[in-house]
Amino acid sequence: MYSEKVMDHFMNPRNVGEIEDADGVGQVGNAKCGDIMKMYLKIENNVIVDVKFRTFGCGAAIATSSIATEMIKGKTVEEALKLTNKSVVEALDGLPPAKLHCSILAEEAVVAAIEDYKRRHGHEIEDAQQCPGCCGKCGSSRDE
Amino acid sequence: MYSEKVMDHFMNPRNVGEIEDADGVGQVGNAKCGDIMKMYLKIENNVIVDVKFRTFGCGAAIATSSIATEMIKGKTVEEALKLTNKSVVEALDGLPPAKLHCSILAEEAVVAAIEDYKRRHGHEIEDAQQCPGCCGKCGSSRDE
Amino acid sequence: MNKNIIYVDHAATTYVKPEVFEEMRPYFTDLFGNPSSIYSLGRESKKAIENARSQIAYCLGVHPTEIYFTGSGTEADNWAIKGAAYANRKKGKHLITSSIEHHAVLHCFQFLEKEGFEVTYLPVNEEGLINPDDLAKAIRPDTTLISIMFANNEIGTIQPIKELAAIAKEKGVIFHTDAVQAMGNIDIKAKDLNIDLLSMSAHKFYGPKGVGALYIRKGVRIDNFVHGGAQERNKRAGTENVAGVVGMAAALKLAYENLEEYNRHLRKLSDRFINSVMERIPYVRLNGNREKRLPGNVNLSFRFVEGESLLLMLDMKGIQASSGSACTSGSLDPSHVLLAIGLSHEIAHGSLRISFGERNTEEEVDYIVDNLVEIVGKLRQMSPLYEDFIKKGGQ
Amino acid sequence: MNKNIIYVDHAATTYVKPEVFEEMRPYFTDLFGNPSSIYSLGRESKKAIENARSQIAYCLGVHPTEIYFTGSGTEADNWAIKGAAYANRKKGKHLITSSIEHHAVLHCFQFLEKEGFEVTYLPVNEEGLINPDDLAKAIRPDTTLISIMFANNEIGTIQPIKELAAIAKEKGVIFHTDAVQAMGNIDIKAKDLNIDLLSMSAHKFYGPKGVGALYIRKGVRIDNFVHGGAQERNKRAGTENVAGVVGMAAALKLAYENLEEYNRHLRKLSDRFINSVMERIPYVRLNGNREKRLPGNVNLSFRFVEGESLLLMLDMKGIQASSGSACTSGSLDPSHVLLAIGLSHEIAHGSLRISFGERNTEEEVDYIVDNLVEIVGKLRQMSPLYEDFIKKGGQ
Ligand SMILES: Cc1ncc(COP(=O)(O)O)c(C=O)c1O
Ligand SMILES: Cc1ncc(COP(=O)(O)O)c(C=O)c1O
Repeated sequence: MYSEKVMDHFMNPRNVGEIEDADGVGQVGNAKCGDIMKMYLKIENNVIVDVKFRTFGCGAAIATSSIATEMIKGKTVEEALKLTNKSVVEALDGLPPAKLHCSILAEEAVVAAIEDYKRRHGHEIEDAQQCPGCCGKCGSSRDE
Repeated sequence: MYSEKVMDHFMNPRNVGEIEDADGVGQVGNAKCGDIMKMYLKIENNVIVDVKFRTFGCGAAIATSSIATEMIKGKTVEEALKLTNKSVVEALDGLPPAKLHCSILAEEAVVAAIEDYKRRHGHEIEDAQQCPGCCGKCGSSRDE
Repeated sequence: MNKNIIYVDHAATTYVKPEVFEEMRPYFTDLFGNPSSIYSLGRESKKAIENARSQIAYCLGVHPTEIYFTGSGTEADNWAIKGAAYANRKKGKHLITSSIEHHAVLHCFQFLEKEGFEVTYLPVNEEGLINPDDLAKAIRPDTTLISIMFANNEIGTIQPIKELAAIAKEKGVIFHTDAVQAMGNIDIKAKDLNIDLLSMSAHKFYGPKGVGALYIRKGVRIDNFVHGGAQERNKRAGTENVAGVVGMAAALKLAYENLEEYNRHLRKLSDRFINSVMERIPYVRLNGNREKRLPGNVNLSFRFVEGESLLLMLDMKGIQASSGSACTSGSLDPSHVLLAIGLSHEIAHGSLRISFGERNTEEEVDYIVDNLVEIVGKLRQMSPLYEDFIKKGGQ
Repeated sequence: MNKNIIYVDHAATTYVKPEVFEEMRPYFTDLFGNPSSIYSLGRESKKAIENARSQIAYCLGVHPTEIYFTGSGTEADNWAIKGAAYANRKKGKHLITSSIEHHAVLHCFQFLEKEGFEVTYLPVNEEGLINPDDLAKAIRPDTTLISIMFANNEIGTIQPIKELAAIAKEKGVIFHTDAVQAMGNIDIKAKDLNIDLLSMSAHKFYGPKGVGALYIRKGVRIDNFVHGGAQERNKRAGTENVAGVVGMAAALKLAYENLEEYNRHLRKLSDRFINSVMERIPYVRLNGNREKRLPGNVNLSFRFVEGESLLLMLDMKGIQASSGSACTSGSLDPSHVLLAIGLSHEIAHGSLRISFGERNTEEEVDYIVDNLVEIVGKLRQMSPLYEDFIKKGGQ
């Protein structure tokens, strides 16, 4: 079901935890949908010098969080904002169709954390897309 | 499907053929239904001294014809008329439900041949039940 | 040979080929996971099913996502016909089929008639062939589905499916074909033939019983038939018969690999059989078309003889054949197919279907013919119809 | 043990027991006749099927002519529900079921709602039990069918079927029970319990996948579901899955013979497991009723943890379990059963179902618990919900 890359990031997630004096914190998703990602950023001179996450969710959710943190660490804020769900999926060697929403969530978590950072630092923020709750589109039923 | 008795009478039918100078000949059933029984009787002093049959039909039809001829040979006409489909079935150690109509046909063939004998010899005949053609009740469809 | 069994009823069902069985075997006791389960054992079952799907799709020349597994050929037929009829009932309630379909198709249409649909049953000619013009004429603006079998199970006649499907396509009507008898005998490429829906059943091509498949061309509107779990991409519920599906794919793969050789083998046997019977037994008729027929199928009508007794006597000689269709036990209605091609009831009752398979030999053919000569002779001697015929001077 | 697989998902599916497989085996390659054929090979298949039917009927305490084979438990459910609803639609169009049925049942009712039927979904209490009074109150003059599962597949809760069926009988309403999970675990005597229709599926009691059965009490009005050939006394068309049916009967016979011992074994494992988890892991909830449950079923909710990641980590340790129901792949909707017993979405997402089987051991139980302790700990450390909980002082 999952690629080796996904399983590696799931079993050995990078950057788990929190940053006590974070410059930006973002949380997306909700427990109803079964996915919550929380991302902590430490930003110095517009560069993301540290990033941690906590995720409640499936294997793909944990793996996408983990790889997203790796992908934005050391990047400028602008570069981090360019992270797309597509690049997250590619970096993981693919995700099952039903799990693609997780990569979107990862992208959104990064955006949310950066927005928080900007808000705290007086920047203006554009409207961001966020998962508005369970639309039911991303998966279907459970059976055996 | 069929008892050993049925198979024996089917594979080695007794009294097959015709009697050239028969005293009574009866034919029942029709080709549409897939069963025709024709019975020839030689009757002397009210006793059935010889009987032959020809049958177009399934294994049960041939076996019931065969055993019916055995059961009435040597009997008086009155005794032969008492032959019931039930006794035919019993003598064959049973028939599958879908094949029970064959035993009725055998009973009817005997009756028809005796009626023919009576008619030729000026007896009066009562109304006899005869298979009026394919009622569709006796079997169902073919599938694989 | 004599006391051994000579099986010549491959149209009724086939054995599972040993190599097919070997592929199925691990999925009973060892690789038994539920394909819906996410752990390794489940994923292995899932992979087995998806491989099977790809294999079958490849044979049919379609995309794997267009193949759906079912519990039988009959279920595939039910799904295709009822599913398409209901899904498109707003568009119209007129359906078209033929008069020589298998009961798995015919009884669905009869059911739909009771539910308010209107059905046209196309006639066939004396060889069992449908005239494409008849189809074209039968199509109305409210026609939503046409279902015509690829090859007939009793008389083996192969329909001009390409032409028929082309007519359906032109008129924008969904075209289903019951290919249960054709699969494994004919190289069917469903996409090229413009077929929208196609049913198959594994046990007709040396796979296991109780597993079938429906090809649903992408974009065809069809309702679900078996509701429940999300299996088969939410279209056919029920825990998958993993071993069965694996067996079906393995069997079909083998069939496609050996199609030409298999056809040659069967054709040789049938030709030998037909020629020999025709030469040695009078008052026999070959039903169906001599050329456009399944290579292993021979359907003969022996006048003055009834089919079941013929079968039983053959059985006593170890020869296992069929009279038109497998279940004649208890049947007094002669085959609707034989009546549709114009046989009288009497003659239809005397029909015999021999369907050869890969293991049959020419010696077996000769053995069958020898016995047929004897048995038909014996039954005719016993037949009041033959008596009449001879007394009337044999016309 | 460590790197071996520990299979604890017997509610999803079971392996075929080797002795069951041995009984099935001849029917693939050797005794392959079509049961509808009249020659010896066909009659042997027929006999095998009828023996299987008698065996199953004997277990259920019913007459063999009341057992009909299907291609799955799902098909049996579809047939029972749609068949009874349609056959009695002149009498009324109101149906009753529960809110915790398997999708094989629920989706049939949802389909029927679209077709103009009205359905009452009975609630359950926090242990998943239906209140018989609720059923009595829900019955109306136009109610024609009640369908209540015998035992739940997720939380294992066993319903008071005897009471429920008695109410149905008193009101003259047909009573169906989906006994797919119960068969092989509970000694069900359908006649004594006044059950009219009962579904089962072989692969839940160590039989093969792709074969099920429906018990139809004599006299119950029910339409056909799969139309076609005259198999199953004209009620369920399609060439019979002979090997599958033989396997189902063999498996059920074994199950009934060992019912008590099997129950004792499973109960011992579940008790050990539940007690040990409760002792060692905080914030855990046992779902379902502690006593009225399938003996091998354990359903736990671990707060702050999501089910799929839990399963995957267990899988990496060789432990194959389920989260509520087998197919969580791609599912974002938490189980409707867990929601129906009042769990919040969040907690429902963190559920784990362990279902023990005959080969599981106490050592395995201990191994699973050890790993659960570790994995739940790890996932909680990763969970923002747990972070919140701790920051808020752990209330
Ligand atoms: C033409 C045709 N269609 C459908 C079927 C039904 O297939 P099954 O009995 O495997 O369901 C058969 C054979 O049984 C058949 O020959
Ligand atoms: C309670 C219940 N009903 C019905 C089914 C459906 O059975 P199958 O998938 O074998 O068709 C299952 C399991 O899958 C079940 O657990």
